[in-house]
Amino acid sequence: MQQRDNQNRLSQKYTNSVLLNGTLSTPRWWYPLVSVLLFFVVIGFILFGIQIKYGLGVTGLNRPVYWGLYITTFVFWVGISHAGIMISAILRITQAEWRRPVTRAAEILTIFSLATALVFPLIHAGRTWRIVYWLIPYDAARGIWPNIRSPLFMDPIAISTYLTGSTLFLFVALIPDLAVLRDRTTGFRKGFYTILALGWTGNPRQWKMQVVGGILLSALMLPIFVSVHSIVSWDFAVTTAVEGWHSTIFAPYFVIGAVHSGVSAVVTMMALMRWGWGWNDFIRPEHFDALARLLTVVATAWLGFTFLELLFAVYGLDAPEIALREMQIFQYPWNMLFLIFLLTGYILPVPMWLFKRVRTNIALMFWSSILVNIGMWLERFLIIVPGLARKSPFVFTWEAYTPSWFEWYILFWSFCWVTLLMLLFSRVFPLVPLFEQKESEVFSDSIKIGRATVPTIFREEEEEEED
Amino acid sequence: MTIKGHHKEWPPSDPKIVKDELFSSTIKGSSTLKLISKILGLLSILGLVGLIGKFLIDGGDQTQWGYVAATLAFIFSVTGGAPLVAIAPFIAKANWARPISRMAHVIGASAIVVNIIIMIPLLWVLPPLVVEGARRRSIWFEAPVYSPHFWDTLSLIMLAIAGLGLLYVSALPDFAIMRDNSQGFRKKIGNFLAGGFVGSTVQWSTLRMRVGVMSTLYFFIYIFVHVVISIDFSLSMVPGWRDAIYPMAHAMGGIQGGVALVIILAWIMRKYGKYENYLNINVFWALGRLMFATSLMWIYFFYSAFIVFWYGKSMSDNAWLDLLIRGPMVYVFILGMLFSFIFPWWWLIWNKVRNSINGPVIGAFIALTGVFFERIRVYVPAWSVDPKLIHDKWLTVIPETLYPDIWDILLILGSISFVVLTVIFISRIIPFIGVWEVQQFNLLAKPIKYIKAHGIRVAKPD
Amino acid sequence: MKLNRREFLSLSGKSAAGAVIFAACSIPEKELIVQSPVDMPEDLVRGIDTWYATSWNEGASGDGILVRVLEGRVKKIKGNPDHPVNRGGARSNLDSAIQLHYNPDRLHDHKIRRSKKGILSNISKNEVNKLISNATSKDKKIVVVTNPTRSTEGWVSQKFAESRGGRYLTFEALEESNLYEAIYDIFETNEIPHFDIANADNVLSFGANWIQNWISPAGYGDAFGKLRSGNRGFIAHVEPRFSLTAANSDLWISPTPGKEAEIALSIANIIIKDKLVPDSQIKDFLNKFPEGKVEFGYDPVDVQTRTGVSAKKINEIAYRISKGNSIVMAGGSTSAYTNGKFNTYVAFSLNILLGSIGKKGGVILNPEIKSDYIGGEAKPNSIKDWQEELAQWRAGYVDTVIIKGVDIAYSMPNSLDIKGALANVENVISFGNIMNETLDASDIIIPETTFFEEWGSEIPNPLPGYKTISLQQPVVIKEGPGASGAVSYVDKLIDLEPSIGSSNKSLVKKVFENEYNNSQNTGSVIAENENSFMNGVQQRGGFWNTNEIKDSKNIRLRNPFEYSNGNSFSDVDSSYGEEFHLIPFTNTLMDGKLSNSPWAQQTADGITTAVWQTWVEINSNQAKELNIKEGDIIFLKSDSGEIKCLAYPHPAVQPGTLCVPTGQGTLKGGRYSSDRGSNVLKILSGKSDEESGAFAWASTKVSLKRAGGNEKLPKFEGNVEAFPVEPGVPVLVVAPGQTAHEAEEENHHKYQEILNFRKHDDENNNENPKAEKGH
Amino acid sequence: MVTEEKRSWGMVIDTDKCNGCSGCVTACQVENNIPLNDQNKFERGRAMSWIRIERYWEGEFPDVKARFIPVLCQHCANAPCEPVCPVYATYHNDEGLNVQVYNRCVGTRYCANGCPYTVRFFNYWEPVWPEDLRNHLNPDVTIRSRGIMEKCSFCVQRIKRGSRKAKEENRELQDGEIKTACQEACSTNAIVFGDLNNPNSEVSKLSKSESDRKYTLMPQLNTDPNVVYLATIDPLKYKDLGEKAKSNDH
Repeated sequence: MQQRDNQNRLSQKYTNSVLLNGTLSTPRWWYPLVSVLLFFVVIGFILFGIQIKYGLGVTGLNRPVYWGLYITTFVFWVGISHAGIMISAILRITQAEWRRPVTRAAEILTIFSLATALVFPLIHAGRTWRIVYWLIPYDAARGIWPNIRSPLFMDPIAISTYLTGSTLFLFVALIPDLAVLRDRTTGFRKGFYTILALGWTGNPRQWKMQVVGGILLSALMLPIFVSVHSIVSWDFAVTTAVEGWHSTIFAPYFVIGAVHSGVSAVVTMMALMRWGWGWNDFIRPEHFDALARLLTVVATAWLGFTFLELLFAVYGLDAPEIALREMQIFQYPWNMLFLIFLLTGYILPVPMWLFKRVRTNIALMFWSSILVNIGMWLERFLIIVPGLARKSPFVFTWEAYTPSWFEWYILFWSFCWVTLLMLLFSRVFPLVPLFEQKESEVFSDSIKIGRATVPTIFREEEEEEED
Repeated sequence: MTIKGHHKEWPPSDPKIVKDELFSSTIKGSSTLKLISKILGLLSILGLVGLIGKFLIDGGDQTQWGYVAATLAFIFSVTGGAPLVAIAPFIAKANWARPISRMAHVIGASAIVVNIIIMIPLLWVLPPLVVEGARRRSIWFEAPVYSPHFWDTLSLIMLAIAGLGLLYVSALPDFAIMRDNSQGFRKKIGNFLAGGFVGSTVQWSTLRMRVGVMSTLYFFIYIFVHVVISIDFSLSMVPGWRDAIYPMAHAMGGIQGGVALVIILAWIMRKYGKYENYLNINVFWALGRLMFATSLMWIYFFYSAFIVFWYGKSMSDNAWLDLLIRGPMVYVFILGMLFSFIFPWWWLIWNKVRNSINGPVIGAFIALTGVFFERIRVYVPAWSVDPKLIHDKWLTVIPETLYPDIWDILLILGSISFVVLTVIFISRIIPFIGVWEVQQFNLLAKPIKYIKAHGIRVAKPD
Repeated sequence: MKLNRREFLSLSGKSAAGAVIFAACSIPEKELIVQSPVDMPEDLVRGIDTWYATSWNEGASGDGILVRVLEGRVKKIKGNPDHPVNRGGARSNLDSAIQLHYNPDRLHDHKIRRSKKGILSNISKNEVNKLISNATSKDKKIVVVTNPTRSTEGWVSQKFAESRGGRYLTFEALEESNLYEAIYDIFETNEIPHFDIANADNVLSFGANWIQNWISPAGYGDAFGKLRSGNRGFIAHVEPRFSLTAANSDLWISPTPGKEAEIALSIANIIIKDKLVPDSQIKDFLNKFPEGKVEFGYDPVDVQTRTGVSAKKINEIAYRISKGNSIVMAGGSTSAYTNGKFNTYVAFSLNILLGSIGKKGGVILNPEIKSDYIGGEAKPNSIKDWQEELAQWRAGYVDTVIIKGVDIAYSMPNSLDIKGALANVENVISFGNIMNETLDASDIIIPETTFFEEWGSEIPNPLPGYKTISLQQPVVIKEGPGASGAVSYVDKLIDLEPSIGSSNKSLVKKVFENEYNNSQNTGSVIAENENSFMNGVQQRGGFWNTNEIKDSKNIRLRNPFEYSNGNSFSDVDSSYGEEFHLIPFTNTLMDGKLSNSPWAQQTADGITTAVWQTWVEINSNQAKELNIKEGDIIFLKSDSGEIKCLAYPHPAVQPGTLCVPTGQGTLKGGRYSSDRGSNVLKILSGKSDEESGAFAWASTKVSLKRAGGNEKLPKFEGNVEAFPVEPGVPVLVVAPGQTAHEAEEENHHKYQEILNFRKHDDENNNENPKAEKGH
Repeated sequence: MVTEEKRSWGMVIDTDKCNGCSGCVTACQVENNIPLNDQNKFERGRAMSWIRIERYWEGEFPDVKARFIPVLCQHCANAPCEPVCPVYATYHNDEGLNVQVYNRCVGTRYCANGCPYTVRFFNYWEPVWPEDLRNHLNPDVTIRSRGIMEKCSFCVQRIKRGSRKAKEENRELQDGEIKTACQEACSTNAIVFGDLNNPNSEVSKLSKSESDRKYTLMPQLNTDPNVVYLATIDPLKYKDLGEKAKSNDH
């Protein structure tokens, strides 16, 4: 098919046909992969059931290490969820052109990782079947309500708000593409898309509404975006009893870390999409390049916060705190974890990203982004567990913690779960927003300055540009 | 109050006109300007008197020096913060900031002398790490006892050098223009400073590279300065105060003030320097957003600390609240909260306000005062803590409110006016809107009409 | 004397009459219906609970206890504040005993082994009765074996043995007959004196782990509390092992095992040389010692060279105990060496030097109690007796052995080969609640009642300085639904020999009727007739009479060096190496009595906090040198066997010694005791003190072998060796007269010194040079 | 419950009298139906004991000392465990008790993290007793199911029984009339329990009197505990008697 039109832009036909190849047709690898994932996911649910039946004894938790892998993973997924808004909302407001093909994927990642994160408190709690008490005001007749002072109560509120917002956000951005699908499907699916497309015909007014809605939502999402991980961080920071938790830097530290891991996750996903569906024309090296630049800045800021956090941990000169850090940084096996965390979190990937050659190399970007998320998971683990293992000056109660295979599997399960959801989604909705793609094609142009041809972008003049 | 219509105001496309217009401000100087300068000069001298007086009277008693420290913190952080307004867009290859980047750099270089002067007596008063045979908690753990004095001074000097360097590097082409287009001492200066810049392709690319390096360097130094000074000059003087986000909040306050300064200066240049075409609505709009964003960031950092202390309720947490919130400076705290967050936030949240010339300026003035209050709110109580308590696990005795004496007031006025004076002085030499910046701006951005919409076509060179 | 020490008893004491001490009244209607959704369920308590006063013969040396009974079930035990021996003092093992009563492995049926090779099988009561009466007919040679006790039970056992012309022996695992010997030799009495710790100023104990489990720990615990309150007394303890007493003493001396006497004599040496006590006392003390032996032979400096114990410490003790009322006690391991009697005697003789016999806050001699229907003695038969006895068994001279209250098969060292002996006895009849090795080795097993179900009377040991008889009364039914259906040992013997009496209950009643007749309206219960007297006794948990005390104080001295026989043991150097001194000790499981009680099993050992296992304590530095980590599997080999245990290194073990707790490792037991840990009693070498024939159970040498494996040692402590991270946190230590605040200040400074943030010397005027190091 | 005057139950523990016999521990197990701690629980660090004896080492052989301190729920007036519970399962009642309402607990274990004294315990498994052993369960105390937190309740059931009895006999509750299980079991009387609001009670005399051995655990956390400790006395604190005396820092 002819790809480029006379102005050397990707033809819209081509765009449609390629970007819908995951939706209107099915890649060869789709069914096998999905069924394998499904298998693992089901096992995960069975194990969860077993844990509910027999109690949390199946984990490696003890006293005083009452929080372990589950909470770590919870924080991890909440962190990942910061990808979506970072990419779509912030970059939208700051008018970063390169965001366009990535937005949808990022938003989906947000939603599914959030949904997964919300599951973990259930898995973590001792009496899951009563968890509803925790979330919903119950027993109103007896005047008992959930405790609003508890960060654990703020968490679900913040997260569910975030989830709602992101879903709306996704949907608004989905409508034009739904219309496209509606026009290209028949039968049941057509009906399905017709309902979802809300009668989108693409007239100027609808477009205006869609754009305004998007921008408004982005503005609204930003405070939530910040609040979510801040509140999660306060789960720990407000606790005076646990060494290493009661630090004022936690909120921004967690948020920046979340962005670090979230955006890396997006990179990972972009690479997979490019490989999986062969969207080489749409997910292009320059996108990875831009993301890598962003990541370099974010990661450096994050490193700064890490440094401050450690600095002030020691600053206090409390004996238990010192003991804690000694264990965390110098004692086996924690020192190994800490080393890996530093290496994968910053020392390995960031210097790589300084080179354009790396930034534009999809495979390298893929692996480096994976590294980052290993590091970020370890970061959470190293914040949560050692503090508990070295809790308070009661040396007598200091314990060790080794997660049971049970916990490890649930961690693995969460990854399968998210991936599965993404794949299912990809079967129904396009992972790359077609209209954004087309718009960017229209807006971009190039002019001659002196001898050089410089790519340009048209900006409607209600915005100023920052990149 | 917005200005209707598009492209009424756009830099003239002819480089020559641009050059003349921009250089005109360095030559012509009204009588009022002279008068103002005289007054400022007088005030500056009084400020020096104030500092000396303070030193002679309270030289022995550190608890009296809160306001001096606050002044230093205020001046170095806001002036130091200004260049970041130019640096961030530069890194992000944003075009809009080009007209104001020069001003930002100038402000960055304007407070060097004041900082050093105030620093000298403060170093004298600042207690060493070891007093009464025991060493207080600090980030210098087992380092020599005068590490704070050494490193904080060094960091300030580094900041000064970096600021000057940044200004010089980014002003190089304009010096060249100055050399080529003026007579008398300006020619000499230009000749001396331009260092044989003729605008060859190589020189341009090295220039861009240099600016980039200097900018990054400046940013890191700026952060470093804030970390060491905020900790050594306030945090580590309060027993039990342990606040990891504080240096960042401190820096954020500085940037907030920096943005404010740039807005104010831009506004003055536009109004009295007649630069409507260069500093047009887009610039103020963008700066307004920045102003808004920085205010939000500041409150976020503040709150992250506040909630942890308020919820923690441990002895040291309560001590923090007692000392810095509901304590001796409670009213200043309220003012600070109003001026650095609530007012700017509620004011700049409106697009109408941001998208105007005067709106952002008012916001800027408010925020600037806010930053000043914030510095007083923190530094004065921190310095008034009884040195005998420094070895306690947490602060047990909350000091009384300390009111500024005449010397403090003199110093504050004097130092600020001296900074302004310096700015005016620099304005006699360098154009406050970079000529080459504007020319490049013109090259890259063109207002065009696309289908029905007004817009700008921006080129994105790598 | 102040009987009702605790107010709530005085409250109830006024109201209550009859056997019930507590009787909650009916619950007001309105409180029953009060329901607050935000309160704990415990806010509504219903039901009527009653507290019975009784005592536990085997487990608690006649301490008075109160048993809480609700809905006919035993719920809780606490010390009887009314009782003069323990004055409300309790021990963890009291509560644990409840689980012996309600143990899921409790025996409910008689069992029989038809032939020596055969297996045990259930059998009906009547059948077994016939067999027993045959086995115990007049013509049979019979031996009765129980735990040492002075009670109706003991009396009946004795009478029964006599009626058959048989013998009555008692056995105790870690026996202390040397203690009795020494006491007898000095004070000419079989009664252990009452150590008036409560009123003493200084207590010096040799090997006697009185704070944890030496003869009357509950009572001593109460006394300990009194000693430590008000004008705080000083406690010094001399024992190689770091027992709870050592841990709680203000000064602990750890001599090489067997050298205790040296310490004692060198203390005497100092006191005499520095004339710290009146000459008369010195004269008393010295008159039988060989000329100049003490004065010149035991200079602390020489002793330091001989025993490695700091002369400073010996000095400190000597000076302290020679002021005010001081008590010197000895027992436990001190009395259990081949020179145990010598050690014990010397230690006790210090009391004479200090003149603390018979005075308040000193050593108060107890009256010898003659009471009909109460027999047996507290002193167990020595190992010499047992060797002879078992020889008879092996030779088949004994037809029937009746065993009650002691698991001899478990607790005798391999060297005695008890099982072999039992195999050669025709009928072994055992009473017991739960399977144990002895029951397993016997031919007829009779499910025995627990002390909750049975009557009994006992003379506590030691007495509180005057006559006391504790009462044991049934608090739950033994027949009927939910009851054990167990058989009373005494009643059984009475069935077999009706001439002894009519029933256990009647015998016990008789004991107190006698008291009623002899007391002439003095003592703890004053009543107009026998019935109300008995009621009173049941209410108070016994009868005691402060008037019946020992008046005469006859001290009979002799030259202790006659006892110091060739003690091969203590001369061995304790340098590191293959050879270690093995020091067994009892803790919450006692000698295995409580190993079937989960509560006893899970009660953390005071020092190691280890549970559910057999561990070996080894000095942590030595362990480092030998590269032994906690939980390493260790095999201890002695001349009479080998056991496996898990290593627990800690800083307070004397290098060259190993300490292993008793109680685990029973081969046949309930679900909670079998297949766990190992039985250290088995590998004790059969050495004995030639002087007294006492079992020298602390004189075993073992070699240590690492099996290479490592198991997790179950313990309550976390995975970090608990040295405080910060001085004074969480346990704040003050010097006498120092306030907590001052101590905290000092600790804060000390901590800064640790951080190098403060000069290590006191004057803090100028800057800290240490803080500037490296620059 | 209906209470006449507001009481504030408190405890004074004299560490100088505590000899680490762990009688209190067992007594608490028995009184409060605490699940049996089998070997596995210890191996995995999940053993429950509402009151525990902590043993700390000082120095090296032969100048080694062991210090004991009983630790139980401090019933802090300013309890860090309370605000963090999302369901108000733990809260402060009007008698100064920090109570745990089992029915409401969902087992987030957040309170346990909030508690600096690590005296809160989580039921990792469903508690089980062999049929025979169920006989000795205390009917006054709930049996906690799996998945919820539990901790020392100052023997609230005894408090209720005691105050009810006093009410029936129409008299004031006498000081020392109500005894917690641990106090009862402590033969050395290191533990004193009573009403801190009653100026004449032994406990308030001990805790208020400037006998000045009194201290609280982790004062820096400002939890304002209702359990006050009296410091251990060491008559030889400043005496160096050993050939190699060591300080406790390492």
